[in-house]
Amino acid sequence: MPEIVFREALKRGLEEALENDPRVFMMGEDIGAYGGAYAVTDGFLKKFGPERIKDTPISEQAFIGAGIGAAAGGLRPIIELMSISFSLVAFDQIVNMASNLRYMSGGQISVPMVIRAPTGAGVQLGATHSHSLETWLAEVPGMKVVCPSNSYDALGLIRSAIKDENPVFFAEPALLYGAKSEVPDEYFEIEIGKAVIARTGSDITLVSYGYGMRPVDAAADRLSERGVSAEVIDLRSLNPLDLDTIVNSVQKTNRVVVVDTARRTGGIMAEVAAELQQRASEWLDGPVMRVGSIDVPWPYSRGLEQEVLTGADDVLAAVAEGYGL
Amino acid sequence: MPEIVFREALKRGLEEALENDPRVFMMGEDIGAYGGAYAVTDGFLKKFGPERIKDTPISEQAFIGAGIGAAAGGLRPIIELMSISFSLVAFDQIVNMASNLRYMSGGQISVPMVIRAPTGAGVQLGATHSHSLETWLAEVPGMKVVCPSNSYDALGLIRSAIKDENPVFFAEPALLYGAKSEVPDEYFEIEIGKAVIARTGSDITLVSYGYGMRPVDAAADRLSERGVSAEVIDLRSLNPLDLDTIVNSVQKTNRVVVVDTARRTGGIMAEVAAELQQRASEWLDGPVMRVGSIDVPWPYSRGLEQEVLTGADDVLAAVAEGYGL
Amino acid sequence: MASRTKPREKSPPKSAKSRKNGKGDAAGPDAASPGDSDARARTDHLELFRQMFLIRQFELSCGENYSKGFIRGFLHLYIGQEATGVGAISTLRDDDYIVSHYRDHGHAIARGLDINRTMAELFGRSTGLSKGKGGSMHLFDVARRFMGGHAIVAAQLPLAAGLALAQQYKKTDSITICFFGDGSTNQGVYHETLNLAGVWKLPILFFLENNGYGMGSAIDRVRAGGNDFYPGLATYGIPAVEVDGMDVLAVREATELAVQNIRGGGGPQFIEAKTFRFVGHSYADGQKYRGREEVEEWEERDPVVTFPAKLIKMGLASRDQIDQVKAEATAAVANAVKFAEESPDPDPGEIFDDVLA
Amino acid sequence: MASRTKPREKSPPKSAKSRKNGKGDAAGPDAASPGDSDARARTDHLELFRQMFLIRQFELSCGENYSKGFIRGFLHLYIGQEATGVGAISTLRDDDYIVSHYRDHGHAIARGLDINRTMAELFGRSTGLSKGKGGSMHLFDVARRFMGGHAIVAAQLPLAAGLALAQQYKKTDSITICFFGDGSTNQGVYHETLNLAGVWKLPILFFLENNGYGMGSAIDRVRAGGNDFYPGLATYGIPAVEVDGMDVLAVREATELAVQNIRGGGGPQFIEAKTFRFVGHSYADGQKYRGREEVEEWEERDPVVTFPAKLIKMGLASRDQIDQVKAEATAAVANAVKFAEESPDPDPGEIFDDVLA
Ligand SMILES: Cc1ncc(C[n+]2csc(CCOP(=O)(O)OP(=O)(O)O)c2C)c(N)n1
Ligand SMILES: Cc1ncc(C[n+]2csc(CCOP(=O)(O)OP(=O)(O)O)c2C)c(N)n1
Ligand SMILES: [Mg+2]
Ligand SMILES: [Mg+2]
Repeated sequence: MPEIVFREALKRGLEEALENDPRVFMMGEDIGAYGGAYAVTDGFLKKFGPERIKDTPISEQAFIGAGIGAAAGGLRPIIELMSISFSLVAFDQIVNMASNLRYMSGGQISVPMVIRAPTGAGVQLGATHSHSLETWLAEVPGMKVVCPSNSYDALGLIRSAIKDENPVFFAEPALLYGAKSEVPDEYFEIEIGKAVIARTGSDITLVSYGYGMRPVDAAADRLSERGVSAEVIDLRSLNPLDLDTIVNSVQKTNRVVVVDTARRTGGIMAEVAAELQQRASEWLDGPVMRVGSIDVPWPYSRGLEQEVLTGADDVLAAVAEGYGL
Repeated sequence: MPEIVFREALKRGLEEALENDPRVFMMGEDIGAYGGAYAVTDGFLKKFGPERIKDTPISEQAFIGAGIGAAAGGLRPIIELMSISFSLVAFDQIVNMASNLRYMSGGQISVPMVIRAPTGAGVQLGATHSHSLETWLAEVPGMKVVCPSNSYDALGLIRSAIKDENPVFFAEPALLYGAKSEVPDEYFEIEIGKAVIARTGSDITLVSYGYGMRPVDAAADRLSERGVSAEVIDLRSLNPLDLDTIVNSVQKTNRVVVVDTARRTGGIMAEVAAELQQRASEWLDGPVMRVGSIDVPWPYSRGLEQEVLTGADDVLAAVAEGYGL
Repeated sequence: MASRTKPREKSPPKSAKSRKNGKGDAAGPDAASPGDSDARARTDHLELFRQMFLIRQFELSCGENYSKGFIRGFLHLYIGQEATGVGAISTLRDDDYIVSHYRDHGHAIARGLDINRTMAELFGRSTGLSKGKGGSMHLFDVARRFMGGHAIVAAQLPLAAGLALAQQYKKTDSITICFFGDGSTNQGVYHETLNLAGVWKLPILFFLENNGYGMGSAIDRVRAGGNDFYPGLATYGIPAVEVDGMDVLAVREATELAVQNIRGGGGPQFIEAKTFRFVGHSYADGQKYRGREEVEEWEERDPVVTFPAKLIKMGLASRDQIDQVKAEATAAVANAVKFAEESPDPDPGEIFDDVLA
Repeated sequence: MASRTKPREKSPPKSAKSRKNGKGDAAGPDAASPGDSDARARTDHLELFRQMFLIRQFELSCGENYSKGFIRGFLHLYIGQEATGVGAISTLRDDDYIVSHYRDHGHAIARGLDINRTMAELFGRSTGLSKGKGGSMHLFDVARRFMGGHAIVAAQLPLAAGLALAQQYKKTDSITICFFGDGSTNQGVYHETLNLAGVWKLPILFFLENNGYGMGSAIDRVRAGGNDFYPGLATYGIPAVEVDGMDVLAVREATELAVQNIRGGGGPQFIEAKTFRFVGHSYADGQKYRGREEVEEWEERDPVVTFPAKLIKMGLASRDQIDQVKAEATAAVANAVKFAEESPDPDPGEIFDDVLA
């Protein structure tokens, strides 16, 4: 199968949608003339024109809110945030408007909008720019939240996200834009709300998503060197959350470690752990082990940041502590 | 002991601080001429004057940000938000500025600021106005988060919060402003970060905070009628989180149900559950049962809202399901 | 009552028309030319009155039913501001969007939303506009392009800009009108939205209902520019006019002109209507922040009283007609309350509906 | 280079002084009166040059060390804007606060922050200003009242207002200066803060460094008012002047006047310095959005080149003096890099420090 980088996969999905659906347009800071902070929309302005590739002022509240309105008015806006950290200045529009309109109107309003944003730490941007806010947004009813970890999922999920009748928050691990992986030429979509078993195994289940798949993969490799067979699950979708896939796996392995590169406290992995221990307690040989980055603001210095960031060693330590493997 | 309402307890604490510390001042919408949306600051403008009781424009970003600056500049601002839901328009200032400044400056900056806000659903304000955002804010390193459930704790915690050198988010359950309980005349403080055993018991531990103490108390009463002795823990502080108190209790009772009137998914009780099952698994006779409000935007209608809101019946159901009591 | 539509900076002085008419009105009945008073005008005028009176009756009834505990949560009444919403909305087409804030009953009724379903919504009943899920602050009727009812101050502005963007994108000539209060102009998102509308030349009418107070805060205590919004608008290149919000005809004319300019591709426009709420901010408000005299002064200009008096004086309506309108509106509101009372509460199972599509 | 401090709406025309001097400068050396050139002025001028040159060298070195991978994250250089920060900050007292954004190295150096510790911060070393925890966008030195380095666009404005509020509350006559870019004026919090400062008459100087672009967005593509910020300011009652940001003396004079007015209790003031960054927004920027000619045009006005030339021409400095300043600055920066390189990385244990007091 041909390999493409994550950025290209996204680009392909966005381009298709712009070509096939005249209701689709994009808004964001510097997505046009500049070509996008992470170059995902490079060339789009020339190809689709300024009506459909809209450079916005640095006004996240206004253009996210305008996306909500445009969606309610029959269009299918795709909004790019330069960083998920900047969603904080527009949290009210996302949490209170996009997600609540349908319910508050008794089902009268649909908001088929996609908000895309690079997420996560690891590139030394410091405390203000390194958030993984998908873990909060995943708790908001009325919105879907996805986060792909490879090019295949990125393409399959962006296609589904754009077709979805609901607001979809699409988190893109900033560290992965240049990562290559296989993507078939044939058309496919990925259903939002389904986790995937990235690697089958029998001894222990490792769960993560997004950039967290990196330390998990590395840990699984090292476990396999020791003869421990890890089943690896990539959530892909944080809301809806596919707990069934995890529970099924745990029924087989009787062991589980949930891993996030976001901070350990709270977030989606607290939810997964809390839910799993309730729903899968009879099959578990030990507690649901939880691994995440250290609970401090993100430091700039490379050494400190790498220390804070969840790594394969942290995963292995949890496997050992929880299950003696 | 004399009984006073929650609102009066807060008022007493604020008044003391304004009287004793010239660096203390207050800012917020309509805290002056109007007397405060929930009348906590009624009479303050007259007593302390407009320099210290500052009515602000409807500009949450600006006045919370100005609070941060004033704190960094040596004052001790107390900010009132009309509703915790409105913190969403200023989330960047709270999450990215107040909480990160100390770390990013390598310890050079302190932000001794208190943000007070009514929290929670239950008064039919609908989806935009019924958030319990303390559960998110509790995950942010660099800030403390407290939420009292009675007049005694309200007074003891507001005193400590104002003296704290860190930003403290002080969530006040909107449904409790008029609730009466005992408060001694003698001076006391409550250390932030300590849970309290609100009721001792031996058969099961029930954990909650804020308005969640109501259904928990009612459930404990009903359990006791059936001869089941519940130990009830009020977290009071969500960050720092006092897990030791819970673990100690669970070592005795071997059973635990964690309860929130915020939505069930995510939030602080997912954290408590995830952590407890890891730290107390050897003492637990079953899974950590978790109870919260239904995961939908808050509906307006009284019937629907009450149905969504966690009640004593939900707590009892969890006790029965998890431990057969 | 004098109509004072005065043109301001950057605003093309096309408001000459409304100024002229304003003067005509101010000069009293003898100045009215019989040529104006054709049958259509009579019906129009009576219809404007009908709407204003209906809103007033509706709001009074809401207050009553709030005291009784049938309506709960926050209740913000439109009493005193009727001429504003009615005058403005009367100029719109069916394909135009309306966006409002939490003080939305007046806008809803002026748009012709079913008052039975509106009242039922306030009662939290399943027959309500939003099946009881929205309440007073969150009224919606998408079929009538009434896009809410929004309770976070100024949060509705970018939504409105987005609806206008959709209209522009689809190359229609429909427009969006967005209502907000004076206090809202201190929210950052207000400025962000005005700028966006200015940059993209969106077909949107920003309609400021300046009732002088944001809750308990007199606007000049919390706004550096006090009551003068115009220099700020100039920076966004948005033409703006001021109009007497107690004069339904003046509001209608100013709005008509603005809407016409927008439909013609002129980009965003701004109207400030000077108005007043005769009651508290919400039902809980003790109004400690203002004196009774100020309220009484404004009450003398009550459009629900002065407008019918003027119509009668000018021979544009008979006292009987007015009385009949009043009787019908009163009955309609009573009926709406009955409808709401008799409607069932939502079924608990409905909790899970409408979260996702 | 002509100094173009022109008074604008609502701004008291006290800028006459700077306009006059501006003209003097524009007229060339023959217009300079020998009376100006006393020893203090010489030192002053040389000091201004020293700072500008030091910043330039520092920034060039940062670029180099970014390519080498010693500095990481986002790196926003101040190259081209040196006259602005240096001119403005030279007017301040030790007890005044300075608040900056992510393009903060120039402001930091102009304030006299230790360049060794500044460079060490960019290298992420434990000897850095923030012990390596802040990085390029988050420089702090509270002892010098340099209050950051803030990376969320416009988020620093209310912080600055709060510092000014503390100064006002304590009844000092110190002031706060807050730097920000043209693109930042589209953030809601900018407007909220200007209004707050206007209502409360805070002792704050809003200093706009208008370099014509917010990242890749030319200001007139994203701002309805284009390059004209003044009508918007009038609404907040904040006096404002425009100054040539490439002319360090003009900037200094305009700032001096504004600071004086603020200290005198005049409330907030606003300065717009027209300037330009000669390099990309950040180190990653390919500058596809603008032509090379535009950059070259501005480069002709490079203050680091034109200012020393002028000093020499006017007899205010000798070529030797200039060369010596250059040599010293170059050595100082080399030394700072050496200091940073040789400094230890933070100990992993430090991760847990500085979260809470
Ligand atoms: C962001 C936010 N802050 C505060 C409030 C509380 N609040 C509701 S209405 C209001 C006053 C708004 O005044 P104005 O915009 O003048 O409208 P009016 O009520 O006068 O019609 C306030 C402060 C809110 N709903 N949202
Ligand atoms: C809220 C927010 N949105 C977007 C960004 C990304 N960003 C950083 S700097 C910048 C451009 C700012 O331009 P301007 O204010 O003119 O300052 P300049 O960089 O020109 O000095 C942008 C869009 C950010 N840091 N914060
Ligand atoms: Mg108002
Ligand atoms: Mg700029």
